[in-house]
Amino acid sequence: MTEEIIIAGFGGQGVLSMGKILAYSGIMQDQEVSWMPSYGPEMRGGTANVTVILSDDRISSPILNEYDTAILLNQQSMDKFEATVKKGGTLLYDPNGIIKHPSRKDINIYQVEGAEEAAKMESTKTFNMIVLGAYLKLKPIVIMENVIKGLKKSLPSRHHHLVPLNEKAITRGMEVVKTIQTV
Amino acid sequence: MTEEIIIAGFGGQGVLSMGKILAYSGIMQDQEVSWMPSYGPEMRGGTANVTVILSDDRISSPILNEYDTAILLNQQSMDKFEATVKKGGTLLYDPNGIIKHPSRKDINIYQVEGAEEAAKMESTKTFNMIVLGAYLKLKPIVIMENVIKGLKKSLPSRHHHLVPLNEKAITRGMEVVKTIQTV
Amino acid sequence: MAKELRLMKGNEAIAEAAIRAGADAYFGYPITPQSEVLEYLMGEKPYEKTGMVVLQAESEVAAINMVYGGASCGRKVMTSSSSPGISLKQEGISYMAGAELPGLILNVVRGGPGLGTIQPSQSDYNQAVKGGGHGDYKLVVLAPASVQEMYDFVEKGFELSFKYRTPTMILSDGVIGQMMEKVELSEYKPRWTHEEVVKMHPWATTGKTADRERNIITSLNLQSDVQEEHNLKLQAKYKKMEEDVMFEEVMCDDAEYLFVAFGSSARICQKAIQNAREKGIKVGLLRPITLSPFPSVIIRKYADKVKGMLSVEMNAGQMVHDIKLAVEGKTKVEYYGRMGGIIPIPSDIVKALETKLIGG
Amino acid sequence: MAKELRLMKGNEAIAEAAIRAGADAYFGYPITPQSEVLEYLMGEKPYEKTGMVVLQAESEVAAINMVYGGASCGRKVMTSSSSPGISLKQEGISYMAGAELPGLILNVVRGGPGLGTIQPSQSDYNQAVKGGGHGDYKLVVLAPASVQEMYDFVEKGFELSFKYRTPTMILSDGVIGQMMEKVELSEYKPRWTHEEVVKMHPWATTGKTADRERNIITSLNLQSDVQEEHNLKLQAKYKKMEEDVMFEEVMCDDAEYLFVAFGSSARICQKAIQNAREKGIKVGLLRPITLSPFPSVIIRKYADKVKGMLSVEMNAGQMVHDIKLAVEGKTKVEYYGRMGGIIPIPSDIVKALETKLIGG
Amino acid sequence: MAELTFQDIVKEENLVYKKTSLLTDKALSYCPGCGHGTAHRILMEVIDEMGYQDKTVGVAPVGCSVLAYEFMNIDMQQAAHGRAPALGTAIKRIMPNHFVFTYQGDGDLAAIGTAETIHAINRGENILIVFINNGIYGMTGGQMAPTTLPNMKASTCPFGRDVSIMGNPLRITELIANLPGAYYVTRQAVHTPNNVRKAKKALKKAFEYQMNVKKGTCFVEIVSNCNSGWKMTPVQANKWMEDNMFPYYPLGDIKVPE
Amino acid sequence: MAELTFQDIVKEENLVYKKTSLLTDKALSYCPGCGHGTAHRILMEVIDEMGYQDKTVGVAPVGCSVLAYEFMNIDMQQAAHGRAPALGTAIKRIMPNHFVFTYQGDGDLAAIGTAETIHAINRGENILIVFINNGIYGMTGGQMAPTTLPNMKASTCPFGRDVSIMGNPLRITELIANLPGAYYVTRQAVHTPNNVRKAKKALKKAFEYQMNVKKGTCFVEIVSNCNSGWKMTPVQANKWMEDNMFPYYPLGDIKVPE
Amino acid sequence: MAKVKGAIVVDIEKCKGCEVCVGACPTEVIGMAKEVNGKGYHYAQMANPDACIGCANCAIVCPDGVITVYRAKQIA
Amino acid sequence: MAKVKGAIVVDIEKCKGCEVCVGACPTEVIGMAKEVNGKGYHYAQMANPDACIGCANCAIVCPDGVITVYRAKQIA
Ligand SMILES: Cc1ncc(C[n+]2csc(CCOP(=O)(O)OP(=O)(O)O)c2C)c(N)n1
Ligand SMILES: Cc1ncc(C[n+]2csc(CCOP(=O)(O)OP(=O)(O)O)c2C)c(N)n1
Ligand code: SF4
Ligand code: SF4
Ligand code: SF4
Ligand code: SF4
Ligand code: SF4
Ligand code: SF4
Ligand SMILES: [Mg+2]
Ligand SMILES: [Mg+2]
Repeated sequence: MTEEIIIAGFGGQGVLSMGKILAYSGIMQDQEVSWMPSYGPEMRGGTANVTVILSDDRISSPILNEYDTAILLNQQSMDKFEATVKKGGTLLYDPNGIIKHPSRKDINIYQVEGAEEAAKMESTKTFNMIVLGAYLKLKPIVIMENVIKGLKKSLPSRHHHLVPLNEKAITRGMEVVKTIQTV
Repeated sequence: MTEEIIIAGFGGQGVLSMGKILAYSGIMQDQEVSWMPSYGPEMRGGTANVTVILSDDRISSPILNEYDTAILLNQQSMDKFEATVKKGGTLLYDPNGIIKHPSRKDINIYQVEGAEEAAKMESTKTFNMIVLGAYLKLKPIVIMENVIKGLKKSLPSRHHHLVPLNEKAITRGMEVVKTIQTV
Repeated sequence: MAKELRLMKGNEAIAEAAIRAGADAYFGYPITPQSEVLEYLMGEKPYEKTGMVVLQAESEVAAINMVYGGASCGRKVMTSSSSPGISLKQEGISYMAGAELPGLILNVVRGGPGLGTIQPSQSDYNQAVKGGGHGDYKLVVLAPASVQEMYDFVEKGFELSFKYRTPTMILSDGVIGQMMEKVELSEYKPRWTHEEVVKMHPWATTGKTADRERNIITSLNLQSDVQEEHNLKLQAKYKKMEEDVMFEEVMCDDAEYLFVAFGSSARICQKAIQNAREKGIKVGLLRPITLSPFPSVIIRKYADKVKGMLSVEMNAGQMVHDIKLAVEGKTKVEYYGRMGGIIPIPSDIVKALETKLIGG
Repeated sequence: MAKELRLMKGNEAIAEAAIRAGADAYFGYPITPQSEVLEYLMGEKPYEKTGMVVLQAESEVAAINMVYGGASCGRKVMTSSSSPGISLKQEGISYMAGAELPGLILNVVRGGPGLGTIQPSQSDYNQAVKGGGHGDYKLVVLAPASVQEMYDFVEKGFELSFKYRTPTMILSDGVIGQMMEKVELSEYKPRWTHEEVVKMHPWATTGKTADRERNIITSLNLQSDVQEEHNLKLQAKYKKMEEDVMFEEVMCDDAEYLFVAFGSSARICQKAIQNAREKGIKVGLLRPITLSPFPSVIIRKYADKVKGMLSVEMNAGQMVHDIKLAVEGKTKVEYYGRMGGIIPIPSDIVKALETKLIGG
Repeated sequence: MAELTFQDIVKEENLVYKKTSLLTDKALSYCPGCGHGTAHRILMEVIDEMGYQDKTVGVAPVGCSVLAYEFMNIDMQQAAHGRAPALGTAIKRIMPNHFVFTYQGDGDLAAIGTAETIHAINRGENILIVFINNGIYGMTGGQMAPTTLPNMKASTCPFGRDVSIMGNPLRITELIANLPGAYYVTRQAVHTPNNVRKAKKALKKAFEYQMNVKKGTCFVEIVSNCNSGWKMTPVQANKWMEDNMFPYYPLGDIKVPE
Repeated sequence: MAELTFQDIVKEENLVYKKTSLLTDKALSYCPGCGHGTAHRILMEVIDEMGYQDKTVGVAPVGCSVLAYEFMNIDMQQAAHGRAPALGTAIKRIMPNHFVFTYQGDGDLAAIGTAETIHAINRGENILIVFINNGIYGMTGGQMAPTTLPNMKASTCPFGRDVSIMGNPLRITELIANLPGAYYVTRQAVHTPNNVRKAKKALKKAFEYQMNVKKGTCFVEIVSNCNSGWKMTPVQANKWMEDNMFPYYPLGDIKVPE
Repeated sequence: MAKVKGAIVVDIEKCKGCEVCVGACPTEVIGMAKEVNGKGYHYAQMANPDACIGCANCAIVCPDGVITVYRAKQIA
Repeated sequence: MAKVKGAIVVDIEKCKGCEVCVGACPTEVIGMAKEVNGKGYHYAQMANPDACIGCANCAIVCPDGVITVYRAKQIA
């Protein structure tokens, strides 16, 4: 199994930590993982993205040109990464703030109302966990138990009391993910 | 013709400028010349030496291990350079301050009382010209006319009034040079 | 005992490894893409735990000279920077080599020349390997290709640098510095005590005691013959360093062609090997792990076996010359590379192999 | 008109040549064995005559960045230093190469590494030729072998550096910097007027006028594709530089062996040729005058003719690798050298030729 | 008479304030609310008003304002980190009738560039140094600068600047004011209209001193926010700046010509 | 009783003054009459008297005193030009109970090393900086230093320092005294017995502050002659120093602990 | 007496929503839009246009220089 | 009353003849030798030994540290 993912959005959306939790979850089930962020001033104020790979085998390049899955959380990311999804691959996005929705016909497309659901949960910080839940519903590459372990690993222990809330958010994400198109 | 000379002594004795005048004289009669000083802190307070080469042909290395002529003006220089005179070559020295006189048997040895004569001329500055005169007596590789030209070239014009004095000193040197041994 | 696994950035791995290796001091100045080294260390406050000194210097020049000062005390001292900052350290590095000091220098290379780009590159190969500073000297240069190697090479780097009393450089790049992978952490090694240092490194300036002559750390020799002797001693040492050459062979057994690549490029070549072998091209990878000493002997050996070698680099072609020197004309050596922070694509690498060597 | 002859030190010749070549500015910091450059200029006060700026900078780092600033205005600007100081300039040199700036840098090499010795050496060959700074770049590197060439290469150096918009380095050493020889002086060339500069160097920051876009001098390209394009453009330029390769052949016609040597070493090889020929050994000298671009083509040509080449260097063997790369295994290439400020002796060079190539 | 409508007011002849043409149309790369933009603008306004675009050469640093040349519509050079005053020295000496300024951050000017700053000013180079002090390394992601306040957090002092280990914040402006080569030294801010007006006046003075008086270096510090580095909203950051930066770096003239 | 003869007096028990054993037997490489020698001696005397040879690490600069390690019988490091304070910083932080000093000339400390000097002191590194100000670059043959006086001749200002081109002499000692990290700052001389005694006292104080008080950097400037560079005899040079250097660099304490 | 009336034009696409202008306005003219621009920022707009006196304070502090100010005399 | 009497020993070979000691001596004890040492320097010596009070001023200022000072009480 190898899953190659790009997660992209605004700086504040928790894109990087979402990738980190995913990667940690992979470690928890003995997979090889890599996590490669965009870095430098290009991040400033603007977009952030991270490439995450989980694999049963040694990972060669941590930087990719095309992905099994793209998780896109703003318009700029949509513009930049829609085209990079492999044929037959998966695109998951939050429609909030999206003007130009994805138009490719050869990929699976899903939506998750992450921002909206986070507002409902009265914690904008849960946004990325809701999106993660949606993703894991589509691609159960790591089991929930390991996600929780990964979450604990990537959170400093003083934040461990937030784990149940995050778990709830993940579950919520799994529930609300919507299929737009499958191929 | 190629003449390879080392001139060595204390810093203040005018060793470098004597070499320079010699080199300039060579230029005046269309020879190739090179002038290579010791440099850096090794000069500080201590000794100074310069290698001068005059030649009808292109000069290859400006740094030498043995010389046609050594002009040695203090004990340290004597200790260091006596051995570097080519077999059959020439060693000219000022006996003032010399404790260990040269002992080689295979070279020509001459003395010039430069310091003493300079004192007599009431100008310590003429010291190096007296020595130069002695040398030119032994090795008339450049003619007097060109030495004067060389002198003028190497002195800033505000010092040109000193040329006659220097000329006198050179002449004096030619007169007082003493043969110690010839081979 | 269960091994401790952690997901870390390459830069963080370096920092954590330093603490655990019992490093005595780190001195650095921020620059992308390696500022996390200092940031991580400052977050960990090792000065309160192991006593390791961590200091943000006023510049890269100050930092390398702090390393010089600390290394002279026989301690494990390190710095890190990226390309422009490493250029500024060249005088200091040359001094360290001249004074025969150990020490660890991490270069997380970005694209040059000049301010260039902050994106990953391997264009400081020559600088690291041929000596960017003045004079005849060599560093030990390690080229990690994973976060785990970033971690491991800290201890290895210190070890070699003390063994040969010459600075070790870890030549990494923005990919390996910024990416996270899982890292198996080692046990904490205690820092050397002052007494241990005095015993192990009798050359170090630890304070002149009655039982020994004073120790002097200098690279100055005003007399040429003494300096030449010193130079010859250094050269002999660099020759001896070849014992510690390190490289990795991937699918080389049946290979008709060889990729030669280090660091990030080597990882991408692994994918390129898969692609190529699917196409029926028997290609392997020779990955120099030590760029200095360079694995010339093994490359020379393969020169008799393979039909050609492709040096894959993220620069304009630098290591390719060392490969050519190694093969002594016995096989064809070509170069393929990308520049400016662009990572070569596996398919393009295979294409280059086909056009430059197989078709060519 | 009678030619003007003067007995000058190599360092003085550089300074005089700068004034006469119409240089606009010199920025430098004292260091043995080249301080005479700044001293001579200060004595001549060209700022009162030609308007040339002469300034003692606070450091070598400041000096090279002053050169960057002045060169960016389209002017003929230069600096000089010796090995440790040149190491400090590496970041600035890489910036200049990256920003495609002209400029002249004199390195009067002394023995390294570190503080080393102030005596002459050629151990900065790699640094000059392979790029001591970060990133992929090349300088024009001229290696004078006489005081006259020190003089001549100032104008030549500026010419090439403006032609290719890359810095030129004059790689000299303590022998050539400190020795006096006769120099034939050239006529005074007036400095360019501001209007001439504006016309000749439309890229220069001379003040944005209404008739053109603003000019920007930078080496930064945050986008990788743009930076790669820039890198490719630089590489193409360096390739083109090969047109201007310079070398000298001495008694090569009938040579069975070749000395390859530059600068001071080349002069000593001339004496070694005499010695060898007296012994009946037919040896010639190929003297690279431009070390970058390196005269690979002519060396390759001789590789088919001679039985072997001996690279004679005042270092641990640096240029020898470029000779090896050039000959492509077609003839034997050996190295002989001295270090630490020691000048090779002609007889030892001949002996090395005999044992390493003829006997060997 | 009827109330003026929006359309009535927004007419060329009623124009009161418009971005100067000496700023390019490119969107600034700075974070929202960052003072760099304002500082850029008033500097360009001064040059515009003096009519000296064709006589100006600016030097951009390494720091967030490294791309200043993308925004300032004048000839510019990008200097190596900390070396802008060396470039400025050469430019001015070679073209003494040009207006030359450097634009530098606190990391650039007061850390790595300390020697170049002090010596250029000590030589009395007749240039303008614009010094943006935001107490942090903005560009590289918020590391401690020489000017970071005691106990202030930054990514390389995540528990706050510990002066016992990291030293006290460096008041480089007061320091260089001691040098005879410093002709006019002032500290300003650009977060309120009033401060912007004062800062602009200071820049104008510096301009006049350089072009007409020619007696030494003018040094205009602008205490500015780095809301990203400080991890605040721009409005919070400006408030924090008033409460914390200004007491340590008090605004006003530090050295004025006699 | 008979007059004491020479032999009577020259006996071990009558010994009043003898070179400290913390100076090696190697003849100093300095020019006749150069103050470096005296400065070396009193520094070593202090360390000797405090009994701290085994706890001392010194840093030699690049300059005439580059070979200080040949003469001082203690563990020493030779620093790259100007960087001694960086070395000192590392040594002291790694071995905080050792006595650490740097010994630097004016070119080393106030030109190329400006940034290292200022930042080490600003951090309050608990080291001693001994600063030999002879107004010139001695080692390299008498070039202008940052401290060269107005109109004073040097090989790179053969017509005298023209302050309009070369800037004013830098009073780096007064400058760094402004830094909070500077704990004790004083300017001394060593050309007369009285001055030597005072300078030695200053060094002793610095030693005690470092080892016992630990509150910041001690900085002892010694205004010294460079008779070779100044082209005078040693005696003339000392006189010239009193007449010309001291007015510009007045002797005495500049900053003393409260 | 002539009353002055002002108006501002915000370059919406370049506004970064920093809100610095809001506090700078003496007459509380400016508010932030509910909508975001292409870059995702809530941009500044005249929430209370009648109060604008065209003092240019907002424009003067706008870091991105995206405000243009106009002023006309209202002949009362 | 006990009168003090001093004497100095100059390490002749290491003396550089700088004459700094000469002016430092309160009792004008020191003069320069006519002879030079191995390095060519006229070295310092007690020209007027009786005047020496062993104050060590000369030794304290000697840059080369080549003077050793002794002092004994002359029991009058
Ligand atoms: C030689 C070198 N060292 C370090 C860097 C990395 N670097 C880029 S910007 C910067 C600091 C900028 O901070 P400051 O000058 O305060 O400007 P700001 O971004 O805060 O405006 C650093 C350290 C570099 N580019 N070059
Ligand atoms: C990087 C570098 N630049 C320049 C030099 C040359 N250099 C040696 S000593 C010196 C100046 C010394 O002057 P100072 O510090 O005043 O000491 P002094 O000799 O006067 O005691 C210089 C410039 C060097 N060795 N290294
Ligand atoms: S990081 Fe700070 S200084 Fe840089 S643009 Fe953002 S707010 Fe401004
Ligand atoms: S050159 Fe000057 S500083 Fe150096 S030893 Fe001689 S007198 Fe002293
Ligand atoms: S100050 Fe400018 S950028 Fe900020 S919100 Fe107002 S108009 Fe927009
Ligand atoms: S011009 Fe003045 S009144 Fe109008 S919106 Fe701007 S600040 Fe407010
Ligand atoms: S001071 Fe010392 S070196 Fe100088 S003359 Fe006197 S004894 Fe000799
Ligand atoms: S000890 Fe005192 S009295 Fe005696 S020679 Fe020395 S200075 Fe003069
Ligand atoms: Mg800043
Ligand atoms: Mg000095």
